Amino acid sequence: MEHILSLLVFFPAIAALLGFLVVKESIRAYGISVSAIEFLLSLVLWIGYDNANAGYQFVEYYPFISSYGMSYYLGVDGISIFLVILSTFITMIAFIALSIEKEIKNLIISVLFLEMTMVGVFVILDVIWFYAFWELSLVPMLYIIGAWGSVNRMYASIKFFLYTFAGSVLMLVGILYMGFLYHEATGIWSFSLPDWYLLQVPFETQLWLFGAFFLAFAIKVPMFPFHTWLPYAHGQAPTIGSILLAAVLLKMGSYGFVRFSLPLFPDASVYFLIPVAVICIIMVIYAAMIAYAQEDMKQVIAYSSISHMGIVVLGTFAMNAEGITGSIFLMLSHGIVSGALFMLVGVIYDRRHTKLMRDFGGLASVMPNFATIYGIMLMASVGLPLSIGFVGEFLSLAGFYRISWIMTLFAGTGIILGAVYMLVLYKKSFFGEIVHAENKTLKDLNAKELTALIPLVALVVILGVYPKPVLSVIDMSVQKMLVLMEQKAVEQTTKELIIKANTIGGTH
Amino acid sequence: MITLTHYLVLTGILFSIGLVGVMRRTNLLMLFFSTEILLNAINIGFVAVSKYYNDLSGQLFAFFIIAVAASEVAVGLGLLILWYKRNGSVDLNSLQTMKG
Amino acid sequence: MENYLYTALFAPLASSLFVALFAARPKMLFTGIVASLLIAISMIASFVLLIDVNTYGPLHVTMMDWIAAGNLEVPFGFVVDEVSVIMMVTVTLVSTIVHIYSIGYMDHDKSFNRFFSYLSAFVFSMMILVMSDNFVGLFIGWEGVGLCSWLLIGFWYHKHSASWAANEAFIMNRIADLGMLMGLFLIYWTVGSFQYDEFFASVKTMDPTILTTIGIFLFIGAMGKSAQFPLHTWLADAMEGPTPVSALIHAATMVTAGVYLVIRCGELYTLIPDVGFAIASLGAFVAIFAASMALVNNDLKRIIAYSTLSQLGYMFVAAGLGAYWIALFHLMTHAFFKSLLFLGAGNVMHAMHDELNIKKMGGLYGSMKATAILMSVASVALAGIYPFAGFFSKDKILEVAFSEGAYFLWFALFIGAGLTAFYSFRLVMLVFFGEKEYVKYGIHPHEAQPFVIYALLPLGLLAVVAGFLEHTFEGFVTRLLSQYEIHIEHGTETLLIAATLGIALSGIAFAVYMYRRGGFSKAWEERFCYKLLSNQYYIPKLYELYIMRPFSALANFAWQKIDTKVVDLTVDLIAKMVYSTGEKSRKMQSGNLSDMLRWMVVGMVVLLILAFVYRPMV
Amino acid sequence: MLEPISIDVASLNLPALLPMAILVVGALAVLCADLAVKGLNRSFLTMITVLFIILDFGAVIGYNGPSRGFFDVLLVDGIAMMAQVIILVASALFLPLSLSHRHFREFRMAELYALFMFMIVGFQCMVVSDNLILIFIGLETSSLALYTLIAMHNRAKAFEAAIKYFTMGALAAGFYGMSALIFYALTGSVEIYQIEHVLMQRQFEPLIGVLAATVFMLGALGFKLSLVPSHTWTPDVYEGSSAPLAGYMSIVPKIAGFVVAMRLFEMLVASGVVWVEHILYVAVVLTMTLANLTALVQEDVKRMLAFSSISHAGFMMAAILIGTTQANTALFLYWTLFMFTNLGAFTMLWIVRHRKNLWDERYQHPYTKFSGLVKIMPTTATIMGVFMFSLAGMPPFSVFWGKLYLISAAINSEYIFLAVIIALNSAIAVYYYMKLIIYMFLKEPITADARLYATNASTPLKVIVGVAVIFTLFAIVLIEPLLTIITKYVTASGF
Repeated sequence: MEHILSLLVFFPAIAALLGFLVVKESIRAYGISVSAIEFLLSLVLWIGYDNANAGYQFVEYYPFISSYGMSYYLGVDGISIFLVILSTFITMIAFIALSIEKEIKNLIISVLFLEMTMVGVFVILDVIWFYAFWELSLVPMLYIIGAWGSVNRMYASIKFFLYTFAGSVLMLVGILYMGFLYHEATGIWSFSLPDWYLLQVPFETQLWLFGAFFLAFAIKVPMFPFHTWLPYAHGQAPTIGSILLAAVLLKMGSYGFVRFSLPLFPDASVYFLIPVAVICIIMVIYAAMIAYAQEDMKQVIAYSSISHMGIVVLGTFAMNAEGITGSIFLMLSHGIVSGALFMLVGVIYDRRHTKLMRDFGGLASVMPNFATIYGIMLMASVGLPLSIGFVGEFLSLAGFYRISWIMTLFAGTGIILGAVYMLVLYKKSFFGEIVHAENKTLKDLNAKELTALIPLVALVVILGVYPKPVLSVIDMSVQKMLVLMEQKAVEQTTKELIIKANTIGGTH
Repeated sequence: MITLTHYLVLTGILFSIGLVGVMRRTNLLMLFFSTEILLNAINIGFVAVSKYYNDLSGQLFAFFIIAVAASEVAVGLGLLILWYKRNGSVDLNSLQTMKG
Repeated sequence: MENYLYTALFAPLASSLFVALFAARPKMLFTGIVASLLIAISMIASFVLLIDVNTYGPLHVTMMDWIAAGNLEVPFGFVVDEVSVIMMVTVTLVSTIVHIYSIGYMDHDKSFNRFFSYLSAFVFSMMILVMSDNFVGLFIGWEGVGLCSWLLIGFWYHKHSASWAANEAFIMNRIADLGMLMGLFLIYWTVGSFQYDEFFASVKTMDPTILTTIGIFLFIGAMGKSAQFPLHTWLADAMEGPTPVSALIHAATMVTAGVYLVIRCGELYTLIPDVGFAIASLGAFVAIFAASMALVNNDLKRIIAYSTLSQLGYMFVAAGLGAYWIALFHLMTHAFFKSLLFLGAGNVMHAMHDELNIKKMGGLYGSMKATAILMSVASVALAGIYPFAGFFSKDKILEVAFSEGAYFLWFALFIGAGLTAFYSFRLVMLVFFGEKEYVKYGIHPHEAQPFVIYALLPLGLLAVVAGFLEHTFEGFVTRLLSQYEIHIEHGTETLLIAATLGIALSGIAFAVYMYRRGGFSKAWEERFCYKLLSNQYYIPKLYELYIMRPFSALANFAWQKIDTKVVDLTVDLIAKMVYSTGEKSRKMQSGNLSDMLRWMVVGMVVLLILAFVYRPMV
Repeated sequence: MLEPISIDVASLNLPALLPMAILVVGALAVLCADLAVKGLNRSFLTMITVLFIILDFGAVIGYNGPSRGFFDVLLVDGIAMMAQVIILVASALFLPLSLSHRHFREFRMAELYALFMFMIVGFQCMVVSDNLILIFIGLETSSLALYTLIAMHNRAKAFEAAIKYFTMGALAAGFYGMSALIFYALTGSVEIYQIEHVLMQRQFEPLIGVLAATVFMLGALGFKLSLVPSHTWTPDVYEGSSAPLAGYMSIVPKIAGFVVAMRLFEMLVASGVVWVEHILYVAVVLTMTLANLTALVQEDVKRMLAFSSISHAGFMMAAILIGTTQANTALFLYWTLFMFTNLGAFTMLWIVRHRKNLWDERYQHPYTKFSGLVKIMPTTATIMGVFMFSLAGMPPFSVFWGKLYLISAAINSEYIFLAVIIALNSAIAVYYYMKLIIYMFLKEPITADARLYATNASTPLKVIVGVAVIFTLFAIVLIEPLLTIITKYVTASGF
């Protein structure tokens, strides 16, 4: 258990390198087994994780550019551990469901590299390394979208890459400035997050730094108005690309908010609370409406992701344990659900080579299992209780209610609009008579697809009925972080708001 | 009475002439001449100043410049001839195959 | 005792899951039977619990934790007290009958198994709704029944109208659910818990404005489920679903969930009487509003649906005015006779090969006596004629309205009673008596299978006798619910009863009289008021015109105009701008040597000039 | 009757001169050998030259005398050491590129190798002296040699390139002379440290004179470092000359120029003449941005790399502008890392060079040439991709760390705005590097014939690429040692 985190991060990379030697025929099996091992490793991590300890665990610390305060510093806490597990899990599932034949070797190798970066982002505690993984994660994605995407893939991949890259260069400046501040304050160079947590940043500076980090995260999430790369990326990406993008890569942004923006710049976070919340509400409503207007099934889900991420970020900025824990849980649930939905779209796309809803209709009668699983995922996505989707959404909204009830009301319209576009999608494609002859002969889910989807369904139900083991672990670390924020806040108002947000009672 | 200033002014004038030549001339040969004028203008300046300071390094510099100028001419003319052989002109506008 | 509780709760789930295994398969009779049995078991358990509660008092169990974050903790906890046990009994009883009935009704349907799995799932959700000991648990059931009603309304999904109605129902409910959620959040942030007991323990000491807000939010939730104006349109459309579904969900159980919620929160609403009064007024309005729509409708099921609506109005009046046990009582009786009515209607539909227009029926009495009798009984009960069940409950409500001094409400309900009597017998007359219209359409109606009829008998019985349980009922539930005395001196009371009975009877008489003579003249149908009523006051049209269309228009605008034309274009524009600057700066690379030299020299000169003109020193 | 003056040989401190001497000897030796023996094989010549370079390297490293030497014209301080190391390593790595699979006429001539060594001597003279005369000599020696080397490639474009480079070089020489003259006129000395001394005493009066001198010097060095607006030669010369030479030019002359610039400008910037600072600021920003923007629209990879090297030079000038120890450290760090990456990139171009321009009538390496390369030669494509990402400053490849340290230096001395501009520029830069990757990985191949891409490949080239790749990929482990060494030397020489 000593170096399990390093193992988790670099196992996929090593496997990818060795993958070059595996012959094309058996590369798929290779990919599946590697990702399965990785997933098991992450489970081992969870088993070994001490639920009673809110701090970082399995910490590995080796200074390697000591003269400049850089170190190789790994560790997980409640906030990150499940995101790690999510990444490994989704990668495995995506491999199982993989239906691409062309150039499959390169695909699998690049996905394995992507897995490394994903896990790395979540477990690394040295900010420079974080940036490294953050940027590196773009490269495999660029390749995946650009090489296996559909017609307009070049444009989509370039847009995705440039947009996110441009967004994060300012973060680099912010990071370095943060390092500078730390050096000013303490006289030593350090880029390790736990050290930074102890640093009180003056208010004015916080505002700037918050902005620098915010841009990077906001583009990644993606938040309105920086979201326009997402529909292209999803629209063009192959199924596996969309799954990983929606399930994990978007989470990096929201994770960034929790990991960096809040604890590093509590005052700025509180100062920008309302503007951010407004953006979130716009995201929720606006994206939901656009999703309703789509004709392409995949686009609906792409925009629905934006809408849901709106609630995630809203919950994050609720500044209380309910909201933040909820939003982290919502990240997980959205990862699972949107991943599953994209997979389902991929299933039908493989059969019909179209994603337009008007080309379907009446699928429920020819593909009952498909329809059932789709229905379950749909209900999870609209946040039905006892499905995984409800818990996070409920907690996030409940948390933010403490900040402003009217805004929560507006954000809450998401549950209505979500139902609108999702049900309309379902009606258009699954209900009604079969109008297209080619749909009459569609095959229902085959064994491979079922193996990929059943676990997701199971998770949706299990975590919907009994989320406590996950929630409690997250909650601990979140509360620790909130205490930290409250302590290091420089403005009195911030302290008050955080305290108020976390206490019951009192009118508002 | 001719003072240092006069020499420096002369330097300046020659230098400007050289510059103008460099800018205006489109004949490669003439261009080289202009650069020679530049260098020689500087030489005058150096010699004058070194005389003014009674310090030899200026004249030293001048000598080196002359040497360098000579070798430059050698190389330059070599290139020029090569070019002339290839496409029988020494006009600047003839060498803009590379642009953009 | 807990075992009984869990049996009552999970038997339906078991049934649903078990049957679900065969959902995709063609019809298998045993699925229906198994489902019915399990539901019956649940019913028996409920009855046992009823007795148990009666003797030992409430039962409260906490099964396990569900959500826990920050200060928020929600367990799966269940409470069986006087109120919830009544609901359980009612629900399971009706469900059992509906299940058995469905075996016959869905006989020829290819998705027979799927139907039962859905139906049992509904029962499970309904049980959770009524048994939960906290608001979030209630919300689970709340959404669960919503889901099941979506599934069941859209059961025949190949029909466009069916799936449309299903979506409408779901979305309308969602709108209300948002209100409810807000109420929940407010409760949490004021009390710090979702438990009923903790909440009600602290309502006394709470700031009235917050109480009012909570009350309003919760009632918004109730409005959705109980289809109160303006969220009422989905209920009539929900009749697209199979008739047993209408009977169970859209008459007996789910739609009454709203009433149940208000009754549950009685302690809250007693503290905010003005909200209560608003509820009552809305109820009264809906009672008469829905009844009026039922007057002219020709769709067998829709008529009954509207009557359900108006009866819900009655219940809300009672609940709003604080007479919770009466509301609950009416809820129960109504469940019996209304489901009976629906199931009878189901038989008629079968007989008429799914023909719904009552104008095309008539004279069915001859061919299906049993159904005719049962439906007539139910109608009488609905009309509120002594000694049928409806009389006792409904009459009480009018008295409440009167004794509260809300004469206006009373009058509305009074008129409503008349209308109710009229339209129910209009229906009976047009369906069972008069000219045999169906002959024109070459239909040969036949009575349903006998076991179906037998299944209906208990309901029929209850529709007759349930009323006499009034005092036992009162005694039982008022252990939990607040007592309610009606202080009207005896004379007036009898007068009122007489008046009500009178108007009801006259309504019946009028209906019978008119439709013996072949009903109203066609001229009526040209009248504005007729059009208004038959078009449901044009409300669905309004929604279509002023909500749905604008929404999709706006959505399209947001997508095609704003998202692609503004937001995305700006991004691309920035990129393009950078690129085009590149193109421009490329011109600098003319490749001409003298240009290059000029650049250098000019650069020099410019700097020299700068050196002269601009010389900041620190 | 002049009385005899006696100078103690020891005081000449000849070892300081040794490195240059070695190469001069080597060059002459090669020439003589060529006279004696006809048709010496290029491999022999190359390796001999490399050996001489190694000797030189040894002399440089081994030197531990006083920093002044040879009538005090030599100044062997830390940055001189650093610069020489970079110069020599780069030369030793670039020269073996002559051993390509296909034969080029110039590599058969011994003169090339002699010239190459003379050139190195010139660069060394530039860096180890603070005497304007010696710097001038070094400058001219190296430049003249370089012009000739370019021309020896013996293509029409090569001649054009050489002529353009030469003419502008001559003009630059003129500027340099002018500047030197003005400094001399102002201070009566040609030793930078004395000039500095005198100017300090006079508080830089007459300022206009100082500024004029600075301007001319900026023009002269600006040409070497290809700062806007004297950068126009760079793309043409790179395009015209052979890939190895182009790569060499992108590294070595610049580092030499940087050292001179450091010696001159940091004195001025530090002097509190805000004007110089502002002018430098503008020049830096212009250079970075303009080059990047122009690079966006190039169709030829080599030309793109030319522009990219301009903008990288811009970053370096930023370091000189900032002028703190960290900045100067960053400069050398950056350049070392940049050296390996660029070496790799240009070697790749050299490898995939084909006799005829099959893909474009003008360009040797148009983007289209690389389309779908991953499907034809996966390894080649991947390696090229690594170099591109490294140049783009994508972590964790080599150049990223240089950029990181540079931006950090900017921030630490409160040049936030500059830092932001650098960051934004690298964001723009990503596009054109990525363009090549897009072509290689995402587009469909035009021709499936792998041989077209390997016509010039040979074992030495592959080895060099291997070295470059290793250094690019695992730069991360080099940072710490490099930083310590560089910081030591830089601080030692008081920058």
